[in-house]
Amino acid sequence: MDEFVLSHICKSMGAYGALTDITLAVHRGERICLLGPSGCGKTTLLRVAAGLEQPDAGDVIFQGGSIMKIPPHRRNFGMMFQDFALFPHRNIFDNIAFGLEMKKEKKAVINRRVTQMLELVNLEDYGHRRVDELSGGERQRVALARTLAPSPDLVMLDEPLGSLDRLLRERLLADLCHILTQTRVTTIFVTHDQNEAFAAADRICIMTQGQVQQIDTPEHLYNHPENLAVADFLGFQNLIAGAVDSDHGCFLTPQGRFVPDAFLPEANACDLLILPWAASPIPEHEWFKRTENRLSGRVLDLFFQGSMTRLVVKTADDQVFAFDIPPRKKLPRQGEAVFLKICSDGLRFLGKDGRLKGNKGS
Amino acid sequence: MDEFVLSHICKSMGAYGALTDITLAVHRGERICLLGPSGCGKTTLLRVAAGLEQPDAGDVIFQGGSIMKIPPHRRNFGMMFQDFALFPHRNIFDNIAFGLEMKKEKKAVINRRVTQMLELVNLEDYGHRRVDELSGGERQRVALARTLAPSPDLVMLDEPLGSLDRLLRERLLADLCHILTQTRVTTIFVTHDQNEAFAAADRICIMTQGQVQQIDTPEHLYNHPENLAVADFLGFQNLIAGAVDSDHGCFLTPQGRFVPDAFLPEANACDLLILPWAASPIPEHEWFKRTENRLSGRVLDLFFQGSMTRLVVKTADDQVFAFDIPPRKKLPRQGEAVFLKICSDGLRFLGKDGRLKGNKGS
Amino acid sequence: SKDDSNDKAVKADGIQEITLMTHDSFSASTDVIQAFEQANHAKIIFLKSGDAGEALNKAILSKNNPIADIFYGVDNTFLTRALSENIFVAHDSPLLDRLPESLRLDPENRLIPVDFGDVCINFDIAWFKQRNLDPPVCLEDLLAPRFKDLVVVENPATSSPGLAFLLATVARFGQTGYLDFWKGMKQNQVMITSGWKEAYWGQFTAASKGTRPVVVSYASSPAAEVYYAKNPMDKAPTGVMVDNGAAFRQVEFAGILKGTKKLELAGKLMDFLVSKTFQEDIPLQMFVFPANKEAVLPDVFKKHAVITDQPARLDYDIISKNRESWIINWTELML
Amino acid sequence: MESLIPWGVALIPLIFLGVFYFYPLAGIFFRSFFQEQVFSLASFLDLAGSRRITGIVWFTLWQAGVSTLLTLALALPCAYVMATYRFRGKKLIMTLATIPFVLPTIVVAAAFQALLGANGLVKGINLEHTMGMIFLAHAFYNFSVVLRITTSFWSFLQSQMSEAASMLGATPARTFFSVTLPLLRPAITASAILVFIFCFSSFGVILILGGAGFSTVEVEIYRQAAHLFNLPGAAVLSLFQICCTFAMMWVYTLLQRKVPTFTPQAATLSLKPVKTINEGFMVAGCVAFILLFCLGPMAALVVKSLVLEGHFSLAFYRELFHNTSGSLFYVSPVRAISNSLMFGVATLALAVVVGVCAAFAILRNRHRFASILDPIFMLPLSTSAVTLGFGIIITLDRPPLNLRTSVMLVPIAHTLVAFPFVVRSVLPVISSIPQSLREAAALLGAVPSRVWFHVDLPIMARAITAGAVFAFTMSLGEFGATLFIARPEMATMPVAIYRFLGQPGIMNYGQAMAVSSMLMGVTAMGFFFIERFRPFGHGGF
Ligand SMILES: Nc1ncnc2c1ncn2[C@@H]1O[C@H](COP(=O)(O)OP(=O)(O)OP(=O)(O)O)[C@@H](O)[C@H]1O
Ligand SMILES: Nc1ncnc2c1ncn2[C@@H]1O[C@H](COP(=O)(O)OP(=O)(O)OP(=O)(O)O)[C@@H](O)[C@H]1O
Ligand SMILES: [Mg+2]
Ligand SMILES: [Mg+2]
Repeated sequence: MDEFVLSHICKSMGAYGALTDITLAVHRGERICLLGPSGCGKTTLLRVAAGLEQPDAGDVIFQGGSIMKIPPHRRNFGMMFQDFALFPHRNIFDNIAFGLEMKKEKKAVINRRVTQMLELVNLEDYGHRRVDELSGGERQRVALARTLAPSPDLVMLDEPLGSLDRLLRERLLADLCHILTQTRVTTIFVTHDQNEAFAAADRICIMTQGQVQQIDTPEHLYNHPENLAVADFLGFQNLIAGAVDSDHGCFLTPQGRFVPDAFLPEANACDLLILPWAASPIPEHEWFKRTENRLSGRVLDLFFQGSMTRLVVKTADDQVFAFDIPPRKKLPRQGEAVFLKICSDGLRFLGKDGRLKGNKGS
Repeated sequence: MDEFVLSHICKSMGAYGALTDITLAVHRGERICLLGPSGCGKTTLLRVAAGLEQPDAGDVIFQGGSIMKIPPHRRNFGMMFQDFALFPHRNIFDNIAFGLEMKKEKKAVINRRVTQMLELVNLEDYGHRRVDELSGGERQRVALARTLAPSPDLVMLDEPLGSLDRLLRERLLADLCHILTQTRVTTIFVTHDQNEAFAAADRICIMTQGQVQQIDTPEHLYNHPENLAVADFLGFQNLIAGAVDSDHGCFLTPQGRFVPDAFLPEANACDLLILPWAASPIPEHEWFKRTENRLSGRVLDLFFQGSMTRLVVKTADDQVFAFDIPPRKKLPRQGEAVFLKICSDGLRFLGKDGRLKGNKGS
Repeated sequence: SKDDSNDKAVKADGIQEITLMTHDSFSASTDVIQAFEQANHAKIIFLKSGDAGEALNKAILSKNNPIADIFYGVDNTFLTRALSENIFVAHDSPLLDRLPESLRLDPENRLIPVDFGDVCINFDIAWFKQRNLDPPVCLEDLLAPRFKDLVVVENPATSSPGLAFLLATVARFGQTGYLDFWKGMKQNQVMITSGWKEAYWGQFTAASKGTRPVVVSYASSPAAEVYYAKNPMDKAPTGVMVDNGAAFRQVEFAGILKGTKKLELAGKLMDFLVSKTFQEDIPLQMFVFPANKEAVLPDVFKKHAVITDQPARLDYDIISKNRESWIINWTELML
Repeated sequence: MESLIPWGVALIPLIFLGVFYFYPLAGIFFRSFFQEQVFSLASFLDLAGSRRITGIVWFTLWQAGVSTLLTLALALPCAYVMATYRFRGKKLIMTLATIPFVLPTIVVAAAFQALLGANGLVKGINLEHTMGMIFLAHAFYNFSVVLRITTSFWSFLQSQMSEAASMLGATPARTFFSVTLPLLRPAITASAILVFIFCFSSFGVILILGGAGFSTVEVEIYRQAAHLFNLPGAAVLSLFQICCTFAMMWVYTLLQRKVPTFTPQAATLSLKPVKTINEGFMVAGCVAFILLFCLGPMAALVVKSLVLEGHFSLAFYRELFHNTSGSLFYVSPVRAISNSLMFGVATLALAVVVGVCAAFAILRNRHRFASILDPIFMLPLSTSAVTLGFGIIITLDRPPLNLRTSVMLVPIAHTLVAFPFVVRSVLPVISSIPQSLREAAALLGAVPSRVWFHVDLPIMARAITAGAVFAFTMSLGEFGATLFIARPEMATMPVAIYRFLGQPGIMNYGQAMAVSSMLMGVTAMGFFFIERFRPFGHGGF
């Protein structure tokens, strides 16, 4: 059964944005991630869930009953705020202890738990410090610890790892996932970092402009974005206009023929999306041997990104494509010609209805 | 010539950390990125550079002359604060206009420039809004615009894109690089995101605990981390103890023999680091054919990360390795056996002096 | 005087400025002052400097560099103090003989009496009539049980009518006996306020919602009640108890401040202050009696204000010697 | 921090205080202790040792303490409502709550007597000449000090902090006590210290409402100086008073060293509309309380000014325009109002400049001299007016600073008492402004003075307004200095009230009430303009 349901939530935010008819069901123990562009309403949605904002319409249901009438402090939900909202008049220890104090825990219990939380976030010796003696990342960790300390029934994290360095983020993310999995606590977290969402979420909810676009598992989402908005948000920009050639089971574009793995696009498909990992450079002669699923152009830009390099290619007819290439491949320099083969797995077709179709499923 | 030099800076930070003997020279028009774990002193170093803090020792030199005596407001440096420090009493437009007003620019000039900056950060219609009416990411963009608006001589950005979603970050990063390159303004920026650093920086300065560990170009840094601290920070955890077998030109470990590409480790090398991109899964039978540069174990964890998957492997003797695998490779499930070939390119050796040596260079 | 206003002592058109320093309660008619100014080609600058005590203090403190030429408002309780500071110059006014001997307390005429007022018990006539009771006629009456809870007096430590009334009781009962009187008053639940305004406007039944029909005020208060009534009235709503030494006479003096540069004009102004013109203006402006015997009282004073011929008498030397200890004893007994 | 605040700002208040406060005081002390033969150590010891004086000192301290606590207890709940909810007529209510501040004590006494005296409206309660009356009157006067200063600070607090607390399971009450209250502490202590010092040096309320039985140090100083001519005695007591204030402020600043900073929020955003019934009750209760407590006594005055012999009448107001006795010292109501306003505006301007500069001086020297500067700036508030007045007589007596009879002395004297209010309203706000805002401005090229002008000033605009309102009010209501200053033609409204009350007669009383009502009206209008006129304000600040 669904542990927590946001049902048909509408909410206008200030004079500007609005959440429109958002429905989101979270299973018990599940980790769901809200992913979406800045300003799309993620924080607002969390605030509605927490009871800090009353929705204009819709219902909030927890364990089968509406909790709209229950004030935030009796919901036993935890929330980590985007700007942390640490109490400036309390030191780190007392900040983390706050929730436990509110539960009237014993001193010893509080001490133990806070110490444990401080260890978790790698701030063992920081208990006595004042909030303004911390660096940005340290504050974030304290906020995280404070949220988790009172073992809430539902945890909401607004960009929990936003300003941490990668190493710490990975460590914390792993630890966080570990704790969350162990306690099987239901979690909604907000992030702007796809990788984080992919790594930590059971399901991802993509939001744009106050609307839910797709809720899906990370892999399915990545491989089968439902519509252009999602693809766009995931950074998939390699879109080619073209037409289906049903007779030959292929898709004709100015860049040449593309043949999908198994799935044949319907006749009304009119755009082709190439996923960013689908390309790999091949030698020129090999390229000329291929008749389909190939692209060539000049290297416009190369962004080295550690475990991969982002290759930006400009074709002869001035279309720009971006692909992620594993680092071991030999890559041409900026300005040089590049020849790519496209993996048939990585082709998606956009229907007239604005929906994307891949080879399998969806 | 070096445009901007921080020379032997020492500075104690509050009661806790300290910058020790930091030297950093930035060329004209160069973009340098400070990368380091949370709390290592990046913000503090920027503050010293900006003149907001006086170093305990050392000198700050700009265009050949010491600027230690020049107060911050006459340095014409721009700085974007980690917590944005937007003026709560001014609306967005007036926030961005502030620096121009201070320069006594004409109304028309200010209008034009602010509009241009608002466009740059994708907030065209936000000029009249109040700061508290913005989402976290929107604030960050305003802060960025405000910093760049008065065309400073040196730009310092403290986590400029920290809480933005990936799409916007990429766009902004590209735009930012574009602007910075165009104006050839010298830039120091702080980030916790390796990818961002790799993508935007001409050189990266890795800091840990108030000390500079390595200053290098992104690629060189990634491929040739100078010491363990750097490797650690970059997330390279695949370390195997072993011994050099100079006779056979290889390195013997409990996991088998490893033969580097060209470079033969000195006799005193005692640890082997395998870079995370160096592994790729191969069929079992192929694996058995190999005698060197191979690893096998069980899949402990798989983190899907979009353009790659992080594979965590536990070998028979309980050592844990993590590798980044491009998405097209067929990967075993969690718990299944996995067979990997290791690319000889991705091997680094740790000397007794704590320094890492790779195949080429360094 | 070196003050600004006085530095430009003679203005272009030959008008001389002369400064008169006094206390808050001072008042005079415009035409009376103008008469003097025109006659003498002068302009009088008035400086009001707080209550009588503050004003005198100010004059004393600035004696090295006087603020004014003439000081008006030393009363007989402060007389010794004022004289011992030696801040006044003698002025033998030709009008001295018009002033009764009994008021001329400074034989050297450094301070000349200008007006006097009797501090005495006032009572609410209507209140006593309604209840068919007799108002008090002498101080001893106030000790009777029927005056329990009916009297309000001012604290002599903070109020000048309060001090005057205390002096009246000292005069009446002697330096030892007055405390017995006050003991009786205390038993009779006398109410003590810090000043005249609180007593009169806050507690006195004839003037406020208060509960006390008997108050320490001035013998001229009934005249003021009539004068400041909305509609003309025949009989004052309040009565006074002045006979049998129940009233203490406060005499106010004026003098020329030492160091004045305009001695001659100052002399003229002094003479003017005791002249018939000014003296006849005094009653309706300040509700005290003129010192000049020739001054004719206005009708409302003739009808409603009483001048007793048997005020309480205390030598001002004795007053200045004992004032403090009387007050302290009183305070210890009553508060 | 220090480097971002120009040095010069500290000089303005220091020079002002030096010339108009310390120099005269030093003069009077010097004169008292060294030139008068009366003085000897013995007389000093006499005074200090006397049981009466120790009694007075003790009384002074504890009545001030209790009055302060009572004021806080009454004002804080109202401040909560004012800072949290948005409702119609709020501005008006705030204004009404501040008006009592201008009323002369004698007038308030009459009003209180009418309500709580023996024949008062509230039957069965007779607080006349009791401690209860003193406490109530102090609370009545100082209610708005706490209300305004805390409300203006409170609306800066980000609601996020309390939201975080409630997410952690804190009930609204706990949220208030463990989060809001500690964050509010700077403002609460700032206003409490003002109220305490005010009650500590209370004069009129004690004398008039307390009756003759009570005496504070201030009353004793007045008695010694003005009636007993014991200047050394008065000087010793004044010195004692000054030392007390200094010591108190010193401890206070030490405690205030570590003020938490947070990014201020535009005030309008934190205001909630009234939604639930409970909230409705709360707002209604608060409004009703303020109306009853502040407006009740004042309404009584207005009624008295309009009723003659049981009928409605404007006679008293009409009479104001006649100089019945042809007195030279008659001041028409128009004149009195314009004099009052002139002094009020001059005081406001002076006090804001001096007060804001003083606040910056304290901030700039936070780590070094703040514990000295801050107390110094508060001293004038508790220094006996008589002592200072006499000091001015003997020191500022020569050109170019011949102030003994100058009209300028009035706004200067008013400013001495008013600017501490500006300091106390402004200081909590500027010290909570995050330093990074100033740094950001500096890096954008703003020289320190411009940082000050473009960042600090606008953010404090609301607090400055609160301070300005007090300065203005203080000046309108004050009459001691105006009386002391001699120039009868410069009479203000309170002076006129005083004059009317100086003589018996129904018309006098009625006119006094009429002027009192006008005083309240003028004050209210003044507030209206001050609140409108926010030269630095942007948006919700
Ligand atoms: N107090 C407010 N008044 C008016 N508009 C607001 C207010 N708070 C937020 N908004 C607007 O509501 C929209 C959604 O805000 P929200 O904070 O939910 O975004 P978000 O998805 O959390 O973004 P981010 O990732 O940048 O934090 C934004 O367009 C923002 O400008
Ligand atoms: N005001 C302060 N008082 C005491 N210690 C401080 C203060 N500010 C920072 N520190 C400490 O100095 C160290 C470095 O801080 P700094 O802000 O430079 O870190 P940073 O590298 O910017 O970290 P982050 O990436 O988390 O922002 C930290 O250990 C921090 O705890
Ligand atoms: Mg947000
Ligand atoms: Mg930092």
